[in-house]
Amino acid sequence: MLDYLWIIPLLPLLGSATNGLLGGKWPKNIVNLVAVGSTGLSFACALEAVREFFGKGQGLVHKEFFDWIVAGNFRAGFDLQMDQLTVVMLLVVTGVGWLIHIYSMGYMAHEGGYYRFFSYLNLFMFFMLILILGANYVLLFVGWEGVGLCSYLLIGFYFLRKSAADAGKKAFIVNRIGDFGFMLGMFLLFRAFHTLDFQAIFTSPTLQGWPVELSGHLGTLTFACLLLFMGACGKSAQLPLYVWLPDAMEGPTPVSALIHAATMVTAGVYVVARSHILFTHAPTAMLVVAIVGCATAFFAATIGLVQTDIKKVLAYSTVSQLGYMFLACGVGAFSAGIFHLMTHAFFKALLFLAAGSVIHAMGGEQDMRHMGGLSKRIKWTYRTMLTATLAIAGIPPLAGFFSKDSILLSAFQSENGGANVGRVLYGFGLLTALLTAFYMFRLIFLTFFGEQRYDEHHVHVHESPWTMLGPLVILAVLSVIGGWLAAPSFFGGSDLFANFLAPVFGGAESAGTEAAARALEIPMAVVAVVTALIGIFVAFWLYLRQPGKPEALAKSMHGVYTTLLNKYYVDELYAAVVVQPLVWLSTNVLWKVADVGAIDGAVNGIASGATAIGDASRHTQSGNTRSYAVWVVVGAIVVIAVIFFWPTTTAKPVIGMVR
Amino acid sequence: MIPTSYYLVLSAILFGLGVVAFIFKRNVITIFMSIELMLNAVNLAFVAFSRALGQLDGQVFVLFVIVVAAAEAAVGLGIVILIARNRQSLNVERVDLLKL
Amino acid sequence: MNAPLLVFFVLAALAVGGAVNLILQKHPIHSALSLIVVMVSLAGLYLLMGAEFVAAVQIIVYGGAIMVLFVFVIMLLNAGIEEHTNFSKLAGFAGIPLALAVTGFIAAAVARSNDAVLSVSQTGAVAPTKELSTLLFREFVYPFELTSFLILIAILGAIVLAQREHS
Amino acid sequence: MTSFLYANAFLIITLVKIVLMLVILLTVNAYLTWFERKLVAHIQSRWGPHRVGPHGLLQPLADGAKFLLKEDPTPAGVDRFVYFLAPLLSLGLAMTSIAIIPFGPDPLPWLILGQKVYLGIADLNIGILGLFAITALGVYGIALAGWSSNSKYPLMGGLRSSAQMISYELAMTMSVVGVLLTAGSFSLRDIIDAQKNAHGIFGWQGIFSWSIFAGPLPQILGFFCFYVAAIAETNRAPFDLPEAESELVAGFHTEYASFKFAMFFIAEYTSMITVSCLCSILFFGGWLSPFPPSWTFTFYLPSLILIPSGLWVIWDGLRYETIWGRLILPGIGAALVAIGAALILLPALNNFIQGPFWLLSKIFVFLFVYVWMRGTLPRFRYDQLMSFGWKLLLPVSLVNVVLTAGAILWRGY
Repeated sequence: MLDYLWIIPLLPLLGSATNGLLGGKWPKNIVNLVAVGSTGLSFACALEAVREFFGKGQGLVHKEFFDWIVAGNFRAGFDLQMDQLTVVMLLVVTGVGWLIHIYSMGYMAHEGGYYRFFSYLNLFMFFMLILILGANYVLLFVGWEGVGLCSYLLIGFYFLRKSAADAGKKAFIVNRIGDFGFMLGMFLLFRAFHTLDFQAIFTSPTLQGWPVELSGHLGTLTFACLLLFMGACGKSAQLPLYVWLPDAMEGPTPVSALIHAATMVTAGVYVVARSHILFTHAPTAMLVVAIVGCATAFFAATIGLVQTDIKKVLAYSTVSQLGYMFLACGVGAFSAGIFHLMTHAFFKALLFLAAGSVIHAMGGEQDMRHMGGLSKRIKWTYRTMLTATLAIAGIPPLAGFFSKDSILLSAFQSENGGANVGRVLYGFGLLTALLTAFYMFRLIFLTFFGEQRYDEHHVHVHESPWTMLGPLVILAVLSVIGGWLAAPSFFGGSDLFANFLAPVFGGAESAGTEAAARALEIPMAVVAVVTALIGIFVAFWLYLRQPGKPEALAKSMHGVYTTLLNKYYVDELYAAVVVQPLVWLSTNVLWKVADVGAIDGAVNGIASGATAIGDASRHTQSGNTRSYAVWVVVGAIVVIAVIFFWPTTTAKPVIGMVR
Repeated sequence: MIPTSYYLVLSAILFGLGVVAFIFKRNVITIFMSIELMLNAVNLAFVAFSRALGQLDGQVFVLFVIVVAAAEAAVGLGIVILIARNRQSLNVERVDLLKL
Repeated sequence: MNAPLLVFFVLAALAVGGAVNLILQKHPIHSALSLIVVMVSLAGLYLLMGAEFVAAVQIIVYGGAIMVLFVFVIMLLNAGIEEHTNFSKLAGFAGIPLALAVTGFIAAAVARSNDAVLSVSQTGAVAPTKELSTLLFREFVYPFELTSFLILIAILGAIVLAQREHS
Repeated sequence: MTSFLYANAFLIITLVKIVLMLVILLTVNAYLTWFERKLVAHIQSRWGPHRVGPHGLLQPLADGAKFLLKEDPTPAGVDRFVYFLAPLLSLGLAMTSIAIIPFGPDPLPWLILGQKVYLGIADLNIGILGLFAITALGVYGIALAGWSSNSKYPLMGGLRSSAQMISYELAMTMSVVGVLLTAGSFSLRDIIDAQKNAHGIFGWQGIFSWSIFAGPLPQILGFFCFYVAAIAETNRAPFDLPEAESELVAGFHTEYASFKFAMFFIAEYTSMITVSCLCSILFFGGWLSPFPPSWTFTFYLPSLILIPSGLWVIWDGLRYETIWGRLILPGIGAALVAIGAALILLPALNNFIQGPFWLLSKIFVFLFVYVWMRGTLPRFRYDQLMSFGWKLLLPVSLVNVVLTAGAILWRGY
């Protein structure tokens, strides 16, 4: 299978093509068969590949399939590679992706554009696989852009709804900004290393030659990493480019689950982890990453406190969890970051799917204030969602606990930029954990407990079909046991995950000394758990004990509340600072001057010029054969003159030619 | 005996006359004939050279030219008949449209 | 002034006269006849140069087939005196100078080239037809076959062109 | 004077030959018409001309006189130049074509102006091609005549004839190729010589070595095609559509009178003779005797024919009803007998006469066939003519070429 890695991405592409081109005519079950079948097959292939990968022992598998771009000393081949990091991503993407496909069969059953949806979804799978399998930045960028495109298509899936279309555009444009930085980063790297292959760069003597210093060798690496990170911010919705993700919830819920929680948004984390060597050479960049991640985590969490739309809450929580991941990467705990990425993929996907199931049950209602008391009505959804919530809140022994715990640990220990920085980061991380626990349980309580705040006659709640519940259950199981892979020693495990990823991250891990870690682990864990419990309790107290309280609170500190409710007015800020000037510029300069004046002018000028020439030369084509004859003769004379009287000393005229 | 240049000059003259006819005649058929005249002039030059150089290739070429001329005449006169049928005129100056 | 030279000049005069006449005559038939004169006198010149086979072919094909075809078409279409339209100003002005230019160029080229070949006098030695055919069917066999295809195509083309479409 | 003669002997002799040939040809033509009328008459069980002179022997002279003396109107609206050119063209070309035919193998037994004198005016070594070239031009005479007469029947005739000639010329030329391949030369002499020692059937000499019977492939097909095509070329029955009186009054020469008409007439008969010559030369061994050379007694055949016929003429003349007949006919008979006797007495002359004798007799046979056909066969319809020429003759002649070439390769000639 390893020799045929290309099959894994190819299958979804075929599925997408088939559905996109022919699916329109087909009945749903065939479309399902194609979509789910292709994804499942590629999942199977991925499993097989992973098996072989283990079979042949540790180490990197690098396959060159064909040259894609070759120019001078630049080569961007269609090369796929596979190492432990890839394995993790591969399994997450294909596995979770497959589950979500199955889920979609049920969820989208009553939607229009069925085949379109699955075609996009498969296409997304294809690009995502390219992204994680690609062995050089260029191929990775292809996948990167592709997933961007698919996310645009899927957010705007209900393109008849203006809000959806706008959200799609917003996502795309914001991503473009990030991609811009990413491209600059690539160029810089190419200029520095004359190649864009991962291995070539990471093992290049130049890089080894450069010492690890604050500026990252005259800033080259720093800038490169920051630019790459800019792209990551765009893709992974970090400050200040996170604004698109909440709006992206306009898309169908499975999309939110797959793209905007489990896979695509984690691409940024993947890139940072993939190029960890560069980052470790540029501590400043690392620091930036850590700070940005931490800030984002906290920031998004605060916003999440007051959101009432169930999906919006999840969206902000996603942003803040991504922040966690970047925090991990920033403090050099790449394995922890990736681990959190995986567990997060499990429980966040689960959360979204469950939320989707809730919405499905409520017949499209998304506002938590119009729910409540659903726990009796939709038991399975409730159970699975509760599991996921516990997981994200970081209650042992569920997945979230371990990942978050290790992140906080490494944050606490990180020496980068002085110990205090680490402490501060840790503090904010902890606070975020508290908030997370709070708003997640707020969601649970509002949705499933308390008296039902919806009208029985309009909405008749019903449990979702098993095609939807099956994935929920599986994901629930995963988010329970998923964490044990990285169970710390005091839990009887020995951080298998970190060891597994060790070949990749190798020395990059700067997470303190084992001894210190050992010493710290237990207190850290206890603190984290306690925080989480506090958060849960507060939520319980506010929303079950005294339902009136939140409004009162909102009243009492109105300013804060509204600020949070309006997401710190960030969108408005952007609108004022960026959008308006741009609009003005494009209207008054680009359109009225550049486009109308220069471009249209040039085009019309060319056209009219051609017309004029034709007008002038038209008279030679009188249609009169005798005039043509004259022209023929003129031509003949020219030829004769050239042949006979060409000023060359060598060939003698006529006879010389006859000989 | 006769120098080759005589033949060449003669063929040049004939060719020139052919050109004149080619330009000045109005009748399609006559223009056709003037083309044949030019071909003949060329043939003369060919034969003259082949004799002068003691190689027969020139005469072979002449044969080819004649064959091509025959083919050309067959098709060309077919076209002429068509023109006459559709335009009721053999004057090239009246045949100045690409379509009927 | 030996005999062959005399013959040459007579035939040349005939040829040129015929060509001029072709231009001067108003009726296509007369032009055709004068062209036949040119061809026959050219055939005579070929004989003078000892290219007997070419001479014979010249008369048989040009005189006996192509020109007959011309005459036949002229008779068939009952072409009359050519009308003296003058729509093409260009031809009116540029015609003569151009023709002179062509002739002049070629003649000048002939005169300018001081090549020995030009002064080689044309002996009446007969070109053996056998060698000619050998050349034709050995070295030039592919062109020969090509011409056969050409003729086939020409025949088809002529038929397609000239047949009245049955409606 | 004599020195001048000797200096330009060739020119002079050729001129003399030409004049002689013209005279002979005209006479022969004249009597050919007489012969034709007689023969056709007998075929149609009539008497034919018998008023002017005994057995109408002077009829040709009368006709000639009539042609010369008749009024010669030029119709209105004819293209004068072409109208006059046409008959000249046809006659001239027809006459010219005879010039290429050699009538005998050996020069005259005695030198003239120190030159060997052969029978036959010009002996081109592309003889047959030259002949074809001339006959190819022959079409103009008729076509132009038809066109210039500015009248519809002649125009039709001219169109028909030009179409017909183009079509059949092809077949004629192709049908000869077989013989040319066998002989490996264009020269008529070479062609005849090639037939002399070609191994015929059973290796027999004489008639069996003629190329119609012998050679790599007996040219029977070729001969058939050639003869038919040749008849069509000469616009003779059954291919005489250009002058089909039942359809086109008189075809291309409707508007011609008196001597111009005579020119066409003579041209036609001359080309008949040419064709007969060609047939006998190409396919029937030209001047070769049908008997093996070893049979020397056949040398006396001319005399054996001349003397009895002369005697018969005398006997017949003595019982002729008119006095002129009783005077003239015996005279002719006596002349014939005298010639026969002379041949017996002068062996050199006799040897010399062999070739011409055989050639002329063959020509006579073919002329007879010409007339015979005209007397018996009905005329073709025009479409029949065309389809016959294109769909039968041409393919057959091509097949003949291919077969001959194959036979040459196979039998290694």
